[in-house]
Amino acid sequence: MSASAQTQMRNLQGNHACALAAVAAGCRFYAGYPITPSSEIAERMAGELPQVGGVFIQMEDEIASIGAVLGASIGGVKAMTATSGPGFSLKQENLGYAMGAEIPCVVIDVMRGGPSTGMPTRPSQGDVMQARWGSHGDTVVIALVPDSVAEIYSQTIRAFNLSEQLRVPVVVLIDEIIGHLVETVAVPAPESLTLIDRKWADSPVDTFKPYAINGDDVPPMPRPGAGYRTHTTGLTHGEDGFPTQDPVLVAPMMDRILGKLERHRDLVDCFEAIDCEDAEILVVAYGITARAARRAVRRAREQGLRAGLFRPVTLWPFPEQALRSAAASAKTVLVPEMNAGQLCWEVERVCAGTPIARLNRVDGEVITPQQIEQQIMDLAAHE
Amino acid sequence: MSSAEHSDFEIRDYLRTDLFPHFMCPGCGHGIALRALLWALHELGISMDKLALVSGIGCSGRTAAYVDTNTMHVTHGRPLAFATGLKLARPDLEVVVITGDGDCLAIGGNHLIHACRRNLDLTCVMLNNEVYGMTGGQVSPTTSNDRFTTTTPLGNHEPVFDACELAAAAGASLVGREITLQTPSLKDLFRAALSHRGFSFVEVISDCTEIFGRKNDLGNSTEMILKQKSAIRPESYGNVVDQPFRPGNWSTGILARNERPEYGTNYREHIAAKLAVAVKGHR
Amino acid sequence: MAQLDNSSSVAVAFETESDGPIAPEAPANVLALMGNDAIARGAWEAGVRVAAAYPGTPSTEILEAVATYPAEDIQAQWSPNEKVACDVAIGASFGGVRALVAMKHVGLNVASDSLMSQTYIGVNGGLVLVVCDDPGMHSSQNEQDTRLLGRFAQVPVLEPADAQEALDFTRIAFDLSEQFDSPVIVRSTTRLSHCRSLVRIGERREVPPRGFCEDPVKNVMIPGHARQRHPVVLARDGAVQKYLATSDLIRWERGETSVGVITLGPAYTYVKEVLPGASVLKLGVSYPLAEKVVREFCDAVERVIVVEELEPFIEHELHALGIEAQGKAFFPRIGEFSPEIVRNGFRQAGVLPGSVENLADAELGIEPLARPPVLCAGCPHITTYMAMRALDARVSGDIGCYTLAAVEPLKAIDTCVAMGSSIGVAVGLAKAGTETKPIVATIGDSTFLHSGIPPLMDAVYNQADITVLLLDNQTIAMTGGQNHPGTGITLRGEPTYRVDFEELIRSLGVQSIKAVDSYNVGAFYQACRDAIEYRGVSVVISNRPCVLDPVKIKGPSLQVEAAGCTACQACMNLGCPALTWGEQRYEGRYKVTVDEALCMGCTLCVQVCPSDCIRPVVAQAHQ
Amino acid sequence: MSRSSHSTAVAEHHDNALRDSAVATNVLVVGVGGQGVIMVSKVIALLCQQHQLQVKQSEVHGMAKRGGVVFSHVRFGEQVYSPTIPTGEADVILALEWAEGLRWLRYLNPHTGTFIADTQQIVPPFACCNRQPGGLSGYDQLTANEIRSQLPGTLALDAGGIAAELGNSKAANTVLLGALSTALEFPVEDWQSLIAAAVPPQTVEVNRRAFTTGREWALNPPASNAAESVTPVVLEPVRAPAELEITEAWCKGCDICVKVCPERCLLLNEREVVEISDPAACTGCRLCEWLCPDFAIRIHIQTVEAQV
Repeated sequence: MSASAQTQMRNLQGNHACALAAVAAGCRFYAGYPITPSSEIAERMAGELPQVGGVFIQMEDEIASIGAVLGASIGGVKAMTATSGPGFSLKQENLGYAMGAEIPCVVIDVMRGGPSTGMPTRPSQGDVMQARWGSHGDTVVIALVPDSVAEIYSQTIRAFNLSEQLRVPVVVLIDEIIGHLVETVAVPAPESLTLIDRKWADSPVDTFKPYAINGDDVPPMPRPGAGYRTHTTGLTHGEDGFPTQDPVLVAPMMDRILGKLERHRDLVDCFEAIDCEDAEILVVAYGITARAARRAVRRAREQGLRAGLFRPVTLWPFPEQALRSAAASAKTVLVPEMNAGQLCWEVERVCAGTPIARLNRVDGEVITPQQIEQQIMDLAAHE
Repeated sequence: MSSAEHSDFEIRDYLRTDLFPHFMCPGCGHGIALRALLWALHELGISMDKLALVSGIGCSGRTAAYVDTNTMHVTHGRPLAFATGLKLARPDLEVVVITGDGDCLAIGGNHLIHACRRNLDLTCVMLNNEVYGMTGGQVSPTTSNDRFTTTTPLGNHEPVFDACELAAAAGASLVGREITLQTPSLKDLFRAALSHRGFSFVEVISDCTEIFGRKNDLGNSTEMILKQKSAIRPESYGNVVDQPFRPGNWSTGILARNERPEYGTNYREHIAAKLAVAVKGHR
Repeated sequence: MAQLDNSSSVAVAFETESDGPIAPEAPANVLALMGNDAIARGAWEAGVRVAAAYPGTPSTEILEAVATYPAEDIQAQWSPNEKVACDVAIGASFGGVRALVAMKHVGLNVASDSLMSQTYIGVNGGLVLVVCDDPGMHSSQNEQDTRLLGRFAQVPVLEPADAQEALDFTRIAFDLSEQFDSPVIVRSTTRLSHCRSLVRIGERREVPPRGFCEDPVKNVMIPGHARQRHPVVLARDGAVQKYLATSDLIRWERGETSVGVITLGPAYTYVKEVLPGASVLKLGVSYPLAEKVVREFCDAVERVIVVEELEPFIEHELHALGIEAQGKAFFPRIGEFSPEIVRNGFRQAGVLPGSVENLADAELGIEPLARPPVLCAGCPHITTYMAMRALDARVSGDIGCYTLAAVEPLKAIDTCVAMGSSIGVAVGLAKAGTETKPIVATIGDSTFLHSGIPPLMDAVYNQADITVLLLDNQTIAMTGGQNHPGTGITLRGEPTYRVDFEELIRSLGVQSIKAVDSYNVGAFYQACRDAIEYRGVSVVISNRPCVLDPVKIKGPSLQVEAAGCTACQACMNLGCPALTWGEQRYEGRYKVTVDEALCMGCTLCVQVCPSDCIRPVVAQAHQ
Repeated sequence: MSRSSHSTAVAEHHDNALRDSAVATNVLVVGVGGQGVIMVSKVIALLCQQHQLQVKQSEVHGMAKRGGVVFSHVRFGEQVYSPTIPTGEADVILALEWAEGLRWLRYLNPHTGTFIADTQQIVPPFACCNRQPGGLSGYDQLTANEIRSQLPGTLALDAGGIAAELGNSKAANTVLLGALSTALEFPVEDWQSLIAAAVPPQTVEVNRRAFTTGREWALNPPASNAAESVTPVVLEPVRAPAELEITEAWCKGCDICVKVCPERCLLLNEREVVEISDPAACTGCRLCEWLCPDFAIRIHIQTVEAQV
């Protein structure tokens, strides 16, 4: 088989890459509601899914969309929805349901500017905290932040894998700029992909406990129709899946669910650390901002400054350990974000004691390499 | 109407008996409705392995858990959305939604009308007790006028939804209503709904005795369930006596039926046809 | 041969779909009259000017027949109860005209308070009480013998044996009344009142009004006057006896002398039937006894046998006279006589050959089908008592159609004593303090007006915690749909003031009153429950009119869709005569069908059917 | 005994009755309230009156009209005493309903009496008491053929059916009068004129035909007797009584079952839990089972097959 047959170089828009990756990852159900700047994902899915025997449906709203996705996933089909800020807000309750009931699903949030309806066609990174804390109660969620079209492709596939593997909702936060960016992507051959399916229950029906706490943080899922006849609920439940408010039963279950990502850091964590070993000025950036930061850090180094870049790809759970070691030598940490300051608080917490500088932009424009470079220069000058 | 005898229906074969007694209040009509549903499923020979019950939030939402099948107790107002995904993903499953008047018509109203419009092969069972029982008795879209609830302390002045008219207008291809008192009729209506290819909507007049009944002085459980008769007055009973004897005018039985393409089948056939054309055209 | 004049005829009304009577070709002065019609005719012929009554089987038709005579001849009215009717007649008598009051035997109990004083006063215009006994209790709560009350009141009791005598004796009774200055009782029985036979009729004799007689000692019964009147009453007995010694009212039919039969009333006809050749002394008057004739008769025969229905009244009188006579040794003291019972009695007495038959013996192996009277199809009382059953109430019932709710299938009445007793009984039950169930009195509209008002007043006055269900079906249904003050229509069909029950009850002090249509099962249940929960006296008025009277209410018939019927037979608990078993079964039990001809379309069965399988026939056709 | 000789026998008997002034002719008309028993008996009474015979017609008013037993004694002759017919002395029993005819059969003169009965069955609610699975109606099981084997002169006809064929099922009583006319010696034209005067004008013609048809039927009953329509209910094997099982722990005491039970065999005990008070009364109708919101009641119905 020729190399070209294995990997196909394609010029793809970020949103299209996301859709293609989802299909490649085994997604066979998409439900969504049109919203700028994510709509191309739905459009592409509408074309792709029927060809692979999947189902595309445009629902009446975003709530219905995530509901349908969860329904499909309960049915055993990998499912996804895509939206943008306002729609993402609407999905939060059901995302919480997916967390509590441990239903795999992938939600793409192509972030756009501003609170409320904001700037639908302009970029921002305003949803990063919503992705972590958007739902009520304690949440457990994975958020991935690709910085390129190629990474949209790979992280979308990874999103499905993680979701299936850990039975958590996985949010892929895409900057509007990348979503609408057309880049060349090396699309791997399907057979070369590592695709992970959730564990299916195969133990005897009589004794099966859908939420067993037995050391394995991720219990196998019962497939409807296979005879398990289990109950799925958003209420706190015992190992049998039925509602309970007994603290003796609730505590270990919450501990398992809320702690399972922490215990699977090896699977979850993903970051990029550039020139961090000796970095005195550490830039922590993600998404499109990281691309600007990468150039800024390179320019700073070229100018003799000991600058480094830490780029979380898995934003949530936050790669604390990795950042802490990346920031070991840092005297200052700079957090440029296309928001009024969100991830900086998490960085400040992790890098406690190290001064944190912020570079924020909420005017619908991207942060440029020059801005970051300038800030690095300024920080260096102040030392 | 079915005249099949009942004797081979053993409801406990269909229940998660270890969860009993259930949590519903004395006299709550939901249990009766659930029995009729299971009876209909039994008569149709639908395997509990192939059934999925999707329910929302509220007293109605809690009923599904008592059935020994694939049960999903989802978010408030969203069971139809979940069921839509489930049915589309798994056409092999018989998907039934159990919802309440608030769940279905208020918070879930949008989902209802679109589910009706699509005509996906779902059966939606709306248990109408005219009140938000689980939250302590607030007004719902079906609360009759002048009824007292905790949020209508002076009596309800809001216009009321006729759920069946709503569903029919939205395009549900089978719409029916029945009262719990008429269990066999309710069973037969469920049978019709379950057998129907397309979206079927069944409104069950179910009594909330402990909260709504008490607040409105509607009598004890027996009186309330007997009064259901007063609430239904199919047109055919009109002028039977020289003056109407029932204050209500709820029709019962199958109220609307149309044969439209079922969403899922239509989707697959439509796509297969288009893809075939595309491939042909490509050649 | 002449055509009968329709207007003057009370005879042979051929009750079919066409209301017009058939005029048979027969002598104009001979009519086939029912006993009650003959009594009315007799009263009319006697020149009666005022007649009053409260309906009661078997006496009801008397006043209905009286009302067919011109109002200029007779003032005829329904009164709210027998005592009022009696007082009205007494008043008319005071006024110097002939007056008639009719009632059933238990009605005389109600009226007896007046009678017991009136017997001292005597009469001005002739005063006749027609009292109809009901041996066998075809439609009564007891079978008391009016002759005992006649003796108690010391008024003459006339006993006709057939319709001809009913007419004749009634006419004579007025003459006797005036002649002996005494009220007179004409005693009928069901068999006489409701038996139709040929009667030779006569003309009305106008009796000039006498005008009021101002005689306080005679007319005002205070102790001082009454002491003067009592001896007069005693003397009157003797005078009547003396009259009877030569009266045609006592008839000696001479025959074989081995046995002499003393008999009276319809029993006479049975005696003639089975013992045609015997010596018979037919007594037209049972009180006072025609002592002289009786002694002569007894002396003339070897053995005296008394054949009389109900009490051994004559028999004991004979014993008191020292005459050896037999009667109740052979003839039952209970129930109505028949030729075979009388024949059996004579066999037992050895008068007739042959062995005594067990009349209960079924021949041909036939078990007679139980077909008890039931509430009509569409009867509004059905729901009333379904509710009482559902509410598990202790129900004191009353007299009316609804008394049928005491038996299967409604079985919802715990006590029934007498007209108007229900409310008082309920008060007593409440005062006893032993009852854990809610105490409910159920009483019909006319029964309430008859004698239910004072006890309701008592309940309020004495603060009893009871509920009263006033079953206002707007007619006296039991006796065939007569009017009363609550219907707003008189005996002659003229409009008059209509009692407003709610207003009346409120004025008695009842605070909780609710009127509801008992066809609305749910609403009716609730009204009853609310009333029961009310502390104190509460009244629920069921205002659904009788399905038969005064007009037959008939909606589209209903039918059972057999496919949907699960044979629970909840509808059969209504006891509706239109419901019966069909041929199909469900789990071995019969499904139900509706007899469309009997069905009134009341939809009560529709309302209790848990399968919703009962639908109107008409609507079915449209489907 | 052949039909014709039977008719003759009745006629002869009737002639004797008219000749012997001491013996009255007795006709007992029976049926159910609302059927027109009184109307039929009045027609006979009027005939007698026309022929200047003594007549007594006796009935009971009051409760009888409410779906109950209705009977009317008609006696006529030169002299009539008793208003009621002694048992065993009825010359004719005219039954407007089958079971009512059977009820009064002991009044029929066993030697010379004629039994004329409509085969119509009016099964009262009271006869539908045995609601147990396999339970039978309390309605008489005797067929017309069984009766005819004991009373050869029996005329059992489907008067309603005959009348319906003539176009008006309400003319059933006139069909019966037609049959009756063969047993009493009154001129046919007197019957007809009385009936014509009695019925609504627009139905005179159909009633005339109904009378004629009934009369012809009785004079010459068809070989295939409509009496066969009176057939006993087929006996089904009686099944085991229903058993009611109560899961006390599930019962919340809402009381619905107690109140809806058609047999009234349930109660709430002092613990507010349902209890069966009269197990034998339970028919297994399942109302309690269906309407129990708590699934606490189970009905077990054993079929015969299951028992085997």
